[in-house]
Amino acid sequence: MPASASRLDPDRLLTGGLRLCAAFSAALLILVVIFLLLQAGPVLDAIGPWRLFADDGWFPADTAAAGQFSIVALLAGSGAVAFGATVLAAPLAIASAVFCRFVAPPRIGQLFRRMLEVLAGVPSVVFGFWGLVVLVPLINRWQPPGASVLAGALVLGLMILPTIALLADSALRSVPRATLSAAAALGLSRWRTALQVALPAARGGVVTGIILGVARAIGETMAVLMVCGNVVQVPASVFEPVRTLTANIALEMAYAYGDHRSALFLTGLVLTLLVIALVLVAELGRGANARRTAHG
Amino acid sequence: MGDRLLAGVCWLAAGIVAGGFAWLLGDIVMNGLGQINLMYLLMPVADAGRAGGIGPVIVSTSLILVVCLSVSLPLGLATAIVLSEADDERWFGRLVRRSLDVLAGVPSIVFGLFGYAVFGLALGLGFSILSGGLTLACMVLPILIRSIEQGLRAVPIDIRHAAAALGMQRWRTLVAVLLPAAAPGVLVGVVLGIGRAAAETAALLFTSGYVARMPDSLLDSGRSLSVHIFDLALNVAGGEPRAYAAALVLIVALAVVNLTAISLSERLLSSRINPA
Amino acid sequence: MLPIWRLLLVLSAVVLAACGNGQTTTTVTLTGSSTIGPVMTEVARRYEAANPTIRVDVQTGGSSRGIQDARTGLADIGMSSRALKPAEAEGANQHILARDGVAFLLHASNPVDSLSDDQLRDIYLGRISNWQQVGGKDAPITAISRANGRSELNIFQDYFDVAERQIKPDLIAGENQQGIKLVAGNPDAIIYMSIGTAETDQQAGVPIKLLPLAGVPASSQTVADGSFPMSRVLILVTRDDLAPAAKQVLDYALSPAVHDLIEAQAFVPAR
Amino acid sequence: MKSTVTPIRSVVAESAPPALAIQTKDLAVHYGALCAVRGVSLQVPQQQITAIIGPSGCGKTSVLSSLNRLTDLIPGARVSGQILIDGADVLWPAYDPVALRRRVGKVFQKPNPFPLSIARNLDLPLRDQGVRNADERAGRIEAVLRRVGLWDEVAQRLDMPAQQLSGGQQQRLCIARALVLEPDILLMDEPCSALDPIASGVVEGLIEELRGDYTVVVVTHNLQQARRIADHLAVFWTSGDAGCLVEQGPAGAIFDSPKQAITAAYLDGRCC
Repeated sequence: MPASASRLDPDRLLTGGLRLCAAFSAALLILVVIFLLLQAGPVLDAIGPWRLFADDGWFPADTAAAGQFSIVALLAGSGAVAFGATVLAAPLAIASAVFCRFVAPPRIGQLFRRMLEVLAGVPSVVFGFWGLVVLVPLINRWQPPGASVLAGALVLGLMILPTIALLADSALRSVPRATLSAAAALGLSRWRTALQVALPAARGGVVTGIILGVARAIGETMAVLMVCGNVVQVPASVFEPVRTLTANIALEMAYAYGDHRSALFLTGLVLTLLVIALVLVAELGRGANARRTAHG
Repeated sequence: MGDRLLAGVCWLAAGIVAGGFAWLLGDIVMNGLGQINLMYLLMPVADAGRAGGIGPVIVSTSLILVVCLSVSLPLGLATAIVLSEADDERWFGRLVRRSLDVLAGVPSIVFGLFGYAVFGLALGLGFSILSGGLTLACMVLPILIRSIEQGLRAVPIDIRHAAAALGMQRWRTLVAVLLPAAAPGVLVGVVLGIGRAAAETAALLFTSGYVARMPDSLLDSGRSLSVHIFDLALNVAGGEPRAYAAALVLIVALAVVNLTAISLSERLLSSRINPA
Repeated sequence: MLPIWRLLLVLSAVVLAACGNGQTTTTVTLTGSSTIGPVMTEVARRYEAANPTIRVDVQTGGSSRGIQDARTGLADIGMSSRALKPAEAEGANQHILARDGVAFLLHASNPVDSLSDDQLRDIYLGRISNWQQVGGKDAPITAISRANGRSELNIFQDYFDVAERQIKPDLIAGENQQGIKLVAGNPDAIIYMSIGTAETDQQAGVPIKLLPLAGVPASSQTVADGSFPMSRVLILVTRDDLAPAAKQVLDYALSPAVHDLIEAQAFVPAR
Repeated sequence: MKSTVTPIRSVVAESAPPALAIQTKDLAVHYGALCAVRGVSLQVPQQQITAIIGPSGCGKTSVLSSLNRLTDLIPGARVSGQILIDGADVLWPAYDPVALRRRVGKVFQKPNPFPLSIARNLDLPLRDQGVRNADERAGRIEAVLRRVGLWDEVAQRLDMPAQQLSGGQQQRLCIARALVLEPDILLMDEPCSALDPIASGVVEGLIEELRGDYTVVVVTHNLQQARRIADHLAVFWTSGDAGCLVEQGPAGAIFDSPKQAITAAYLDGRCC
């Protein structure tokens, strides 16, 4: 083994280099958070975290009175739109995935998947543009003013649908053929196979898809900015306009300075924390799932 | 009975999705197609986008993507390799994975804020293609890593064991065996990254800027196609027809990249499958 | 970590810049109001064509941003669609580029042809919510206001003397064209907007109409002769120590040579 | 060069105990809290074929994997005891597993060629070992393909993806790949179980041809196969919660007169 010492060197180097890169990738998140904290510092010092929830509305640059920094309505807006989009998109997406794998003739299934792939590549600004020009006037004729939670949920739903559907589809695809053959051999109908064998087996991928979809819905900026109406209020119905956290940043960032600007960075921090919470919840869910599987 | 019901529900769902898709795309194609010709693709922007073409915008978009990928791809590849081999029980792998999960969910506008302050202000790059590309690189990194890692993990464990049993060095196993085997996954990751980056608007508004002139270097500000659409749609009076045209160009370009890569990766995969 | 990065970036930037262009050029940066952005973009193009060694970059953000950037030196010239506040005026010079009015806009099919100042105020304060109350058909009013930081909002507030929190809008628009599209797609909507922008869209066939204010018709002419009451100035902001190249760009932008460009965007050049 | 004398099983059985290629002492393999096998003191004679037999789940594969420390790659796996090869304990932390694996090759249950061309599958390990001369590599590749009887079948299409070969051909390629590094010891984990009977027969014949040139340790479920090819036999069983080694010795002796009642029952097919 005389060669072993020198032989280890390139591998050591490789391992070290790779780990350094990985560490940098991981550090990026910390960098983002630190930077947001730094920028949000002034307003956080000035008002403390509680006024984010206790203040009387969002008037960060009120010239008459002191700024008011309540993000309750913005949170409600983000929540309502993301929830609506998920509720609309998830069932359709899962049904679409089942359609691709179990229902459609192979050719059509293939075509449908290609269509989803193209749809997944449509930029959000195009969705927003289309929503603003086509969808909002349509809803307005039915329930003014048109730009609303509903419009946002519809546009975002269509936007996140391909993400969920494609991930669910690939999860269904990765269900071992043997499992499906076993179900078929038991004489299970296609319906039972799809719903009670394949979907549960693909649950992990489906859940991941939905979580990614929700995260994308919460984080989407341009499309909601264009179609949601941007009024800062807790919506009483799906036909009322709202402003989301992200739209708020995009709307006001270019015009903000001082405490206002700092407050916008603070909302960026809140958004990031929201996503961290979402990931943690998903993690807990996955953990519980794994335990259940292990015991059951 | 159940089968009929399932089939009905699925056809209905697929119909709704396809209908929405056709509506959206039909609208864009009908309004945009008439505007597009070769001159439109090559000419410089004129009259705030209402006239002329989108030549410089296409060049800027490509340059932003090149910067984005040339930074994120090596970094993503390295991280994905570490993750695909990391034991999830160990703290390092777990830490990296969790922070990437979170990073994947961070809204693009937050990356925009980050890029503006870090690349634009702190590093002094200002509004430039370099700032925009680097910002997008941060943004697509998690997506890239996730799909490359999946590609690497899809390489059967047998093959790693075979390499180990031959006493092969790690780097050679990686370079000669694992990466070629994971090529389809890497390709899919790159395509997803390109798609996400090319579609991004919010993060570019504050980093690569609005300037629609042909860029001379990466330090010039350059308007991406998505920003161009946004600008025409929301800033320029009478910009709507051209917004449709630019949207159509972007969608078609992304679809072409997407479908080429998918068929390529399927060909790569199928050449590996034992016909016996 | 950071210095190494910076070094690498600067190095690569230098290399790229070197192979990109051998000629030395000076860059003049403008930031600020998205209302002025399109005008200055055209001005910059014309200027560059005549002066190949000077590059003019126009970035749009907002008026406040433009003023800030010009004062901190991030930009050579700031663009603002409102006059400077006293606190902002310190150490900054303002140059009037053009004038613009802010007027109320309805869908072209709306039968209402005029609204008094009180009616307008009541609509935006939420006291009037149906067109019937002001002589129109029986339909709910969609009152569209503008997002925080837009100079139109400031001008609106000044003119009607209301605080931001008193305004009860049905929708809020950010950029001009978002507002235009909302009105074009909604026969019952009302919005306030730059007259210049609105006229351009009107000429392009967008179904909108401008309401007179206090009896004065909303048009470029009334803005030009100073009779339109709700008007604003579009200004360029500079510091005292202006770089020579920036000074040239400024002078050019304020010269009659670009009046046609300003008028093409339906603003009234300052004379 | 290795000995070309082919020892005959009966001769070995009656002669003095041969030299040992591998000797384990009190070997145990744990996966997390689970103990797969414990108390194994296995003796593998040099240049013979040693078959490890026993019912499923009795730790045969775990023992085999530990012999060239492939257990290092399994998360949570822990190996204790001693594995002596040439008098050195390979479990000693400073022992270089890479060098070990080049001396102790392995063939897996399922054929696992790299998803590369046939030639590249063999070329890669040679390159990795520092064989720089292309002609030399080509020569060794041809030699080893001839050795496994694959040369005539694939000589014309060395650039074909290895995964397009049939299962039996793939397994022979994997054996060739293990042999191309000229190891002393070859570990084989049920090398025929994933193959059809004909391919299985071909591979079995190949294993027999390796007798005398290599020390072969083969795990098998197939008692007939063990009877046909083994010089030396090790029988594993599950006792309590973990596997253990119940009996080992010359194959003929054990097949004819097993010392343990369990072994006798197993060999007769009277249990499980």
